[in-house]
Amino acid sequence: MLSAKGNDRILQVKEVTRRFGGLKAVDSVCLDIYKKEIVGLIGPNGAGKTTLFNLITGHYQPTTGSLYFKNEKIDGLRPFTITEKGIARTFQNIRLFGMMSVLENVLLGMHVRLHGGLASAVLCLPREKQEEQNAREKARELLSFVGLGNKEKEKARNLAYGEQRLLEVARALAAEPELLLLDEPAAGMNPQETMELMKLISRIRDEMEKTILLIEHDMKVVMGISERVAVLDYGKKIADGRPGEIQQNESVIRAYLGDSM
Amino acid sequence: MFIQQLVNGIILGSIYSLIALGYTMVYGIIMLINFAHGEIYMFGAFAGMILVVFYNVPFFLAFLLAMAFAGLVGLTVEYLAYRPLRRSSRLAALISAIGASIFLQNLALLIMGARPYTFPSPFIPKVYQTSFLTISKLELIILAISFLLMFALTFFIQKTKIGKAMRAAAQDMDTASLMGINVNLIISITFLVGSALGAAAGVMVGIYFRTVTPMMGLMPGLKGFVAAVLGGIGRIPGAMLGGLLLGVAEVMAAAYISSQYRDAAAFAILILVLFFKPTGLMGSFMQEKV
Amino acid sequence: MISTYYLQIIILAGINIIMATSLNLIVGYTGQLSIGHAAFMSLGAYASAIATLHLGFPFIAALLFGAVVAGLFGVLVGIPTLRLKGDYLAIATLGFGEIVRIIFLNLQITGGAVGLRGIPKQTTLLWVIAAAIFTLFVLRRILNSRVGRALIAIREDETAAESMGINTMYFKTLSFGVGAFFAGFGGGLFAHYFRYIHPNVFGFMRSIEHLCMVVLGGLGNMWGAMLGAVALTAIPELLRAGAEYRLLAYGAILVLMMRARPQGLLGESEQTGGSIRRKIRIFSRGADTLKKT
Amino acid sequence: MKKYRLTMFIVLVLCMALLLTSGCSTQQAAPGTQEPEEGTVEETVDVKVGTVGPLTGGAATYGLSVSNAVQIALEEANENNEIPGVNLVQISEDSEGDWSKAANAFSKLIDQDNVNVIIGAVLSSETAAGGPIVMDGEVPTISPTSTATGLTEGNPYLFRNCLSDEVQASQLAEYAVTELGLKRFAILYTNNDYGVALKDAFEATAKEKAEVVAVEAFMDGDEHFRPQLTSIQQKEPDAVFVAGYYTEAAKIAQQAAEQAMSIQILGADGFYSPVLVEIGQDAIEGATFTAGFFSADPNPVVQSFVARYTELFGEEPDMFAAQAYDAARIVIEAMKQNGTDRQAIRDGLAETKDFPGITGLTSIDEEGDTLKEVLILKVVDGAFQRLR
Repeated sequence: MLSAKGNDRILQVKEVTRRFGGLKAVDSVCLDIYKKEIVGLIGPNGAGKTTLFNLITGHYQPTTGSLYFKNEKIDGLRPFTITEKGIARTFQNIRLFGMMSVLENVLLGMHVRLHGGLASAVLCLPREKQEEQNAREKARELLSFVGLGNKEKEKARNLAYGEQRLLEVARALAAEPELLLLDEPAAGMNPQETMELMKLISRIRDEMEKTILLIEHDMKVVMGISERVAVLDYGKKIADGRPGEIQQNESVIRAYLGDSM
Repeated sequence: MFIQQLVNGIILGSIYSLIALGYTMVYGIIMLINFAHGEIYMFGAFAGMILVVFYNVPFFLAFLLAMAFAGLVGLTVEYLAYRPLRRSSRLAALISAIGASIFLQNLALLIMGARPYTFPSPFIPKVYQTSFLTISKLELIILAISFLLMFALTFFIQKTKIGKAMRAAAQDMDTASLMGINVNLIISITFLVGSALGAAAGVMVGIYFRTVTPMMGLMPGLKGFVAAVLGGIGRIPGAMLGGLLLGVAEVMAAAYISSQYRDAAAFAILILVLFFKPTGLMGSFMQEKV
Repeated sequence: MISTYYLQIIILAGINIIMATSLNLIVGYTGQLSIGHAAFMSLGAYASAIATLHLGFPFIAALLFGAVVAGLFGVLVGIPTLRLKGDYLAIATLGFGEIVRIIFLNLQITGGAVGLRGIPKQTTLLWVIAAAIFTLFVLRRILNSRVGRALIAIREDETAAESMGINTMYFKTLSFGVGAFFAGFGGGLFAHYFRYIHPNVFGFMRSIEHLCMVVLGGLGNMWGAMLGAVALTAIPELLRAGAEYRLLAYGAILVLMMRARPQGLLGESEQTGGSIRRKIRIFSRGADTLKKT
Repeated sequence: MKKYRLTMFIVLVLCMALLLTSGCSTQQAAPGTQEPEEGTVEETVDVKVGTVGPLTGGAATYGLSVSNAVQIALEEANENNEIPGVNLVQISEDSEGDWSKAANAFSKLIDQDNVNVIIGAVLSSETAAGGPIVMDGEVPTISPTSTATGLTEGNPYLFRNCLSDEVQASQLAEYAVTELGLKRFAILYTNNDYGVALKDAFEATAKEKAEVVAVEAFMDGDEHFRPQLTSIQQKEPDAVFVAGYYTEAAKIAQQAAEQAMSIQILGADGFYSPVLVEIGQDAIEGATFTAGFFSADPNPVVQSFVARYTELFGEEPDMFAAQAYDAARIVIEAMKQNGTDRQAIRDGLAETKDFPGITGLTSIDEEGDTLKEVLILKVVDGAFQRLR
């Protein structure tokens, strides 16, 4: 049982601490994520959720502790290597390539799965052409998957806000990750859009067989789709369990309502 | 000889520092490399020279008037060439600054001609000599004025209301304007003060090297800019340190490496410093926000 | 029959098109501010001239040799300096350019302060046109490929690009190397047109001139860079009629053109992009606070 | 598509503008030629004389001297109707001190303006870039100031009228050792072709007869020489040979005084300008240098040139102006002897022998180089005095 679980474990965050000056933004956090799970990561503002994301994706390096992806140590690697290994993410403050078209954004997401280099580009090798064509087809499929099928030629910056969030998801999926990190995917969306997003996230897991870790403030979303929820407060993990358990957890309630009680 | 060369470097460096301050103040507020700063320095030197030589104005009065004049030139340049581009890309403003620099240089050439003008030293020549160091009265005065101006500027920025507003605007222009700071006024004052400091450097270089020419701003302008970057552009103590360091580095390179490679060595030091401190000596370490 | 003078201006415009478009790859598309393009031009000019004079290379081989030398230096310089951002990179490349110029001024093989004379005249209009088309073709191919997408992504958002799995250092260095390669290529044509080279025209003012061409034409637009190159080659010559007011007018024209079209002649306005992004940031911040309370 | 059309449109407009404006080139008739002399009924033919040099940029002061002096020479020739039926017109082109721009200027003068002869360029690099162009265009060209070694070799259309760096530096070194009794020399040279050639020649001669204890360099346009001077002072030389131009020489003298370094200053023809004394003041007193020209020369030609130059431009002529004046005079002489078409002027220039110029008797050798006598001058009481 244990060994089976060990094999299933896709991400292991082991005693990770990250300091900024005197502040411990993330304080000896342990977190395991298993294949095909949807895990919610919640906590008040400034709890260290995004910092934990940045540690997983290599944008920050842990001060102490280590990270394993499919039992391989990934701390110390640069973000682009980690993406190559199979972790993709979206950003809380949307970071699309605004001047580029929607399709190009998705193609960029595919960067690590394509091989065309300088020489093949300059020499117009047929292999390059073929690869590029396949990539475009796949990108279009992904765009229709997230519901942006008719927008491929538009500039990313001209999309509506909710659409930009969806494009970020499509772009992340294009990297063919095994683990997908979503940073507040529903932020700023209206209830209708949020509903659709929840469906989309479930489909990503069910149809594409991805594992998902998401940060979200909207409790409806988190509790609705997560199988497991981890709670951070002041950099520490204060709870980890099924949504129902978390909603009852006293320290979680205290963290959210503050010490003022 | 080492101490002598060190002092040579510090004097040269103090002039670079004054020029660098003009760059760094403007950069700190509007993130613009004010390429025309070298020309404003030249205008200041001309103003000082003309007042002293042709109108017999006492030196210190001429010095102040030259600073005021260059301040006004700086304001005009800002108004005509930079303000319309404030909301545009930074490179557009940079090209506009280059255009302004070429314009001012050739304006001076047309008005004053190409032949160098003599700027006589207003002080009675006197040289102080010890066994290891020779320094002239003129050099001591230049050092004193440079450091005095740098301290005055530090006081102005740190303690006065306008200085505080300048720092606030440098931090975040939008917030500063929400707090009721007149950002346009602050930018104008920054150009005024920065240009005046440039003019002070120009006048001092004029009397130190005895000449004023329309082209005199080109190399010192570049060096001042390099000094500002070396110290961490946008940081006032950085500009002072960067200027001194550049001056000393240049002199030491000429003295101990090869005078043929004087400037090359100075630039090599710059690149080396940036390699280890990518935002300059006193530049704040920027943690990328993700 | 076209006069030699016009021919000369057209050839210079062609060489400047190569310089400007290759710099556009670095500045306009990859977003890395370089003020050292003239240094790569001088490396190509000297390397190809020496290849012709001392190694007996045929013209095309000498040109490629110059370009490869410049490209290699581009990579060598890029590795340490491309870690720097914005103006720090600009000043480091400027410093590199000055170092190269001073070294050429003091070397024996480059003729030092006397310059290098007696280079055979091999650059013709046809060569320049072919070279410019070749440059544009290669740059276009690169920009329309996976590599080009990665470069533009780096310009747009370096952090996000890294998250896409783009090795930003590698691609920045690649862009720098390719840009330097073509600058060296242009330098070789330059040397074999004038039959004489001296380090003083490869100073930082020349690099700035290249930058002006790119920005004036419109950053990240190849047509723009070409137009900028032609304009800034022609304007000083047109202004010869203005005698001593020539450079005064040139400076004023630069300021006025930027005031009239800050995004460059053919550039796209970036105004809307900025404001949307700002709105989003405010909006998401607002959303946060709403939920917290 | 729209963008493409816009591009083509702008390119077209620019090309049109280029074609239009180049039609009306800048021909400024030398003043004094506007009104033909009374009584002359015969038609005069315009003969165009081009000048190339830096009129803007850091070297503008040298280029302007040259352009001004040529203007005087042409005016005088027109006034005196020296070449019957010919009106000389000067076309002055700017090089910005950039040799590639100088090359453009040469091409423009040859192809657009159709000049018969070019006086220029000023800087050696400019003349080196122009050399092949004038050879292709078969336009005789005489540079008044470009001293770089071998510049005119193998180019039948390129001449010059200036002192040879080798000759003057070695003569000076010899004079310094034998007449002035100096033994330990330091050299401070500007790192351009002029400075390097002087340094090499001086060092070679001085080493044979005495000692060279220090050699330091500086860049064109430098203003700060303290580190070099401090290094030189350490070596305790008797004299420092400054291979550079007057502005730098004056500043070097000033800064040497600033560090209480009293030393004999030696120099070459680049010293010759009233500016040397203006800026150098007391510090430059006693400096000894070679020259080709001397404004206190009682020769009436010299006196009338100095008077006219001072009257027109408000300053005394420097070495550049004097040599340019002579170059223009040599060109006029060649026209008088041989005729005014390009080939005739070229042949005339090549035959120049013992031309009595304001910079001394001048002959042009088979390589197009000049042979002249070298004067040695000294600064005494703020004025130049002839030693030899």
